[in-house]
Amino acid sequence: MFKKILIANRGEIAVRIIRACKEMGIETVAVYSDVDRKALHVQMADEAYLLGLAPPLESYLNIDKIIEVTGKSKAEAIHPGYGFLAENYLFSKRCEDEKITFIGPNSKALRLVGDKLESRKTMTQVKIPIIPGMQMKGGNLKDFEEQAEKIGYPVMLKASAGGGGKGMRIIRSKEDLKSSVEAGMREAKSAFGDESVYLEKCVERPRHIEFQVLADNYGNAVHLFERECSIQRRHQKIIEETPSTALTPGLRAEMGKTAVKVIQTANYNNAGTVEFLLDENGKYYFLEVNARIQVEHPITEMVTGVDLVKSQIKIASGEKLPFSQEVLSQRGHAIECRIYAEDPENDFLPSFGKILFVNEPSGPGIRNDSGLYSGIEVAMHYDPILAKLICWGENRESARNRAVQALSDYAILGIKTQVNYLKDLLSHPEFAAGNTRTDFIPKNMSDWKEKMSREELKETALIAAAIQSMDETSTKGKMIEAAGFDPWISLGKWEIGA
Amino acid sequence: MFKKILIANRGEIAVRIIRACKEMGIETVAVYSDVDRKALHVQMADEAYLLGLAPPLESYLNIDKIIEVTGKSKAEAIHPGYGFLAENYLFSKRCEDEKITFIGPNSKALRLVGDKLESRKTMTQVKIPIIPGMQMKGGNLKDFEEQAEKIGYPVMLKASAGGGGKGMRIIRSKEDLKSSVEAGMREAKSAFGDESVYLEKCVERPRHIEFQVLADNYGNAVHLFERECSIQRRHQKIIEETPSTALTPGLRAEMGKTAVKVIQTANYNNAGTVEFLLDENGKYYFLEVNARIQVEHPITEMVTGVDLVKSQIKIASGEKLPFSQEVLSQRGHAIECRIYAEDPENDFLPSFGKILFVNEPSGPGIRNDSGLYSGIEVAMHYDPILAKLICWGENRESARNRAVQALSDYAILGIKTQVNYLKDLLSHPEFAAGNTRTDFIPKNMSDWKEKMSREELKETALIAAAIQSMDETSTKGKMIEAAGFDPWISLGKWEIGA
Amino acid sequence: MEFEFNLEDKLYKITIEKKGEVYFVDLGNSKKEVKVQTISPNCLSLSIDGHNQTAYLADAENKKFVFVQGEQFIIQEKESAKVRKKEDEAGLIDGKQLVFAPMPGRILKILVSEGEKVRKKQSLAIVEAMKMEHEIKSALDGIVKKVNFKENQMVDTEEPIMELEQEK
Amino acid sequence: MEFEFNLEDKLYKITIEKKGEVYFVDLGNSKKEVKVQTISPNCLSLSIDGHNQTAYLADAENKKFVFVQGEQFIIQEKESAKVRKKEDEAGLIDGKQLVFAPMPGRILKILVSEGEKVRKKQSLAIVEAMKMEHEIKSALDGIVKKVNFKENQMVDTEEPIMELEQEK
Repeated sequence: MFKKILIANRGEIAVRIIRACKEMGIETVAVYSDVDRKALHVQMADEAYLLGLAPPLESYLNIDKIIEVTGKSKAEAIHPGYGFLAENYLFSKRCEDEKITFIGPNSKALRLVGDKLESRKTMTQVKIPIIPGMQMKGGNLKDFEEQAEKIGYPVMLKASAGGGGKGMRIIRSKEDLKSSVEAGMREAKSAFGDESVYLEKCVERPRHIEFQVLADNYGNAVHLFERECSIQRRHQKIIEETPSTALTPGLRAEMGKTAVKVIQTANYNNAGTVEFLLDENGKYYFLEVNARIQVEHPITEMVTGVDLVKSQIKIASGEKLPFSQEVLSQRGHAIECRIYAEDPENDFLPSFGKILFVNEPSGPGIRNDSGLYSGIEVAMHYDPILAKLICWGENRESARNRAVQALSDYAILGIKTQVNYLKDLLSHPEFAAGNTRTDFIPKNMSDWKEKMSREELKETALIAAAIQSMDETSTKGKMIEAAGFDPWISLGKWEIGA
Repeated sequence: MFKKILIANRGEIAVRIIRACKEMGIETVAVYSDVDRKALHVQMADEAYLLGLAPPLESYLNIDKIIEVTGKSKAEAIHPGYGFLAENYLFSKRCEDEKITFIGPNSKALRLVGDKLESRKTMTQVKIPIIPGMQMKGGNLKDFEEQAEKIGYPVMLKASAGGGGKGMRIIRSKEDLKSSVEAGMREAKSAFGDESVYLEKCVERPRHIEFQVLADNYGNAVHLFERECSIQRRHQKIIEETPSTALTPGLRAEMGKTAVKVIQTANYNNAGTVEFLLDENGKYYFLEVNARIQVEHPITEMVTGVDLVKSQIKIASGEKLPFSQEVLSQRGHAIECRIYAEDPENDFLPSFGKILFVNEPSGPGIRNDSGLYSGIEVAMHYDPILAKLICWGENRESARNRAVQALSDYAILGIKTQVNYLKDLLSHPEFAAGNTRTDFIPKNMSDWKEKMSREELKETALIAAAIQSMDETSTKGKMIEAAGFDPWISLGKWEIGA
Repeated sequence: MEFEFNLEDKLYKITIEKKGEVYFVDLGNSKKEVKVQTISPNCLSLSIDGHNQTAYLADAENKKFVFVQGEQFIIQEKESAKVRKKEDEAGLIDGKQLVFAPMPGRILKILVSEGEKVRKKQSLAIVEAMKMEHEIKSALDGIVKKVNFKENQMVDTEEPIMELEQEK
Repeated sequence: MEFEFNLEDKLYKITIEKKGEVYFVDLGNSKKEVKVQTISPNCLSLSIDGHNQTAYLADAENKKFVFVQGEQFIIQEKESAKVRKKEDEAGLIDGKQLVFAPMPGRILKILVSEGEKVRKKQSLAIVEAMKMEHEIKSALDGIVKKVNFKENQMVDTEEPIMELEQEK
């Protein structure tokens, strides 16, 4: 097993990986950009190194610098987390050349599955069902226009190199094509350092179903069942759950087998996710392989009892899979809510700045993966994800109710978040009924504004504010920004004549 | 299902019960003594009523007052938690008379199992193995002396009415008998309002193994496997785990069957625990039934996936058991550490006062049941239990390592706790090897003092203190007690001339 | 004691009197009896007419952030409540349109230059924050009167990126 | 800057110099280079010779509570470090023995009275805290000179419950 691992990431996932390492007795090395000096992952690691300025290309995407720091810190392996360099085969290749273990798939498999177009080709050869669309990346605009016509609008624009909705857009008419393609390419470039994009037939009202897979370095592979990620805003997942309300045991088994076949066809190792679209007729299409630990991995951990990050590390260190498919099972139901620094009342525009105070929910069946603390600054340079609230329950209903309660306790003061939006979404009768398709949000939440209950909560808020102001004026001194959490100001009673 | 439940308890268990109710859509009523005005359970409940002064007899043991408040608040049921009135059959009888649902066993069963002596008789009749000892409570001292001689020293003194080590003592010689019996009676009186005690043969070097049982109101009963609670200080459990390293599948099944038989023999309903002693030869003896939700219930919840508190409420409301024995199974391993306000460096004397700051651990597989927050006062009138740290892992080793890590993050400043003692205990090779018997602590921890690592931690502490003092003097004002957490002092920068 | 708070562009008058433990709060349309436990400077445990509520609070400049049951409210004292110059339905201020960034960020592209004619829905600029791009489109047919920023400059939501004039 | 701290009855001299971001700390027996991020008034993130450590701190009167990796340390500034009158091996102070409560609590029983002879190991009083009873036994054969408390009174660990005198 490794003695020391470098985590080439930030935020909640870096924190989660560091925790796993500590429990395994592995030393950890954190890296950070200058705006992340006070980030939680930096505090928690045994060592931490500054990479550079905030822009990703100068820090978390800076391969040379990261390799240099790995050498300096004598780390034997690198865990890339998700996003940033996680699915960059050039980086994993570089690690291989430098004799550093990349905790993820081998660079050949990574290159194949990372190239959405290549993998589409390969998979058709072994009869994996795929969505009709371009077999190669688009060149000039004319090229895209022709292809779009051929496939027929609406079409889906996708980044060949990446996932997570980056660069992704539905294009409904020729007029939108130019700006969409250009913006998509820019987003793809800044997110993955590769601007290639392509078009696919847009499957209407699908469910997004993905299967978690683990494969060791000896050809053994198992799936850990599905995650349904149909609740998306602008192709960005915001709520995930498992099991899916749409799968019968039969369909689950069949899709699971297909997922394992995809992985083995690609000679893929370590943890991966095979994404499918499930259409209204129960027909499923292979979409792509996400060659990384995913944001939503905790819901799988909670229902299967398998620690995916520890499994990644063990597999990377050469261990065999400790279990076979038969012993794996799902218990209960888990739901993840992604908490973003966004303003749901203002078209979900990103919100950043200082978090004055945080109260994170806790209790039985509640897991909260976050990198937050009172006083932390949310930087504008990175993904707006702040935390992940994962709730487990004996069944879907109890998990859902638990999540609603937990969100009610999730206070993040100072910036805007979509906590109350998530709360209303989970409480929506259509969600409660399990009618979750990728059009859920346009269909059920487009007219969203705060519930009626709000009026009464408003009153409570006003009362609280007034009473606190009253008490403040009756004691000396006035509350200041980030009461009690501004590091540069010591707290104190103002003694007269002191 | 109930619309409103009153929780006749305090601290972490009251908080845990309130959480369960909220998730079930049930309104909650808290009760509190005057020193608990700011307790977490009071904040979390929908309504809260003052019972009286701090001494239990005037508040949490005050039956009339609690019944009165139940009526006033229109609560339909009372959850007694553990301790206080939980196993007082007079209280449950009173509830029955007042047409209030007591969330626990019926008063007849409660009376039987609550009377350790009666239940010993009953169980012998159905051939449940019991420990040789008195068949009736002791009267005068002479009586005890004779019985002790007859059983043969060492003998175990036990409160007939209670559990949790209250009133319990090993008596090794005639000399100690008088003071032990007297103290035991006083403790029993103040803990359970009943001073009867009795003597039993003291089984040497046993393991303490208990089985969790659920029984509905229709005669259906299942067990949820064992908990091993052998790690005890002065008969007080401090670390519990499940599964036990001592049980073979065969023995587990046999003891489980016996546990269910005990419950059915007593016509017992709702949640209960059947305690056994397992001696060095693998022979087991029935000890007693704990007729309440137990402190250590979370470890069972984590390995079985069953929410015991919600099950209690459902059973009390008349629902049938939703599962049969066959579908229940254990997954992974869970360990609970009880965090007490005690000073391990000073003979574990209780420590109380204001908690200046708390940092509670969190992360995958970590559950922390507590009623703590920064600034809370720990009162001397109640049990010194502050919190329960429960860690789940894929196996015993990963649960143990997780617990050690979590304890390292469990900062409770201002009072003494045994966090570092627990950490060392979990790290002890004998514990790691699973050699856990009730003599573990005298045998392995009696010479406990902080590890060698301490010197280096001392340095870190001194450096931190010095640097903070330096920064304080360089900013105006001085830190005051409970920096940032004394409610009566507002935080502020001292503005010159303000 | 009296307070005037601004919450979501509405003004609220609140009068409080404290008698012993109890705060008597008059919200105009309703009166409440409130008991309070101050748990920390950021947490009040309120009992409003006997019903418990926990509120989390934090202060910034002249704002109070208050969180109750999953929802955050931003409350300002009256005098400090800021108002932006009134716009008409078309979003015009005396025939001119000020183009603001939807959120603070970096200006990725300025797609028009001063004097240029623009059509409604034409892209004017692209602002980036948190790796997401936001295209700013023209709400009218008109002329670019003034461009206040260059590409790669940072912009907030208070300063207009450019000014358009409606075609006569 | 220099500090004198008292930790577990040991005195520590600590000298700190701050140059830019770095604190140079001299502990007498060892020198350290320390970088610090102040996360909150109760949390410092330290990098000591490149190795990260998180310390939680809180102040009370003249004490600092510091928590590092599962262990709490109570640090006092020298001048404020309190010393109780020196006892000899037998725990006697000029032939007298002061009997202290082991912890603050309520005196349940006083089992002896002034002038009474007591034997070594004889129970003198019972103190209760948190529902646990603690019997206080005599450490010597002697005579009860003075009893300072009555039953049911509260007692702390600073005031002696009674005074014993050793038998001549």
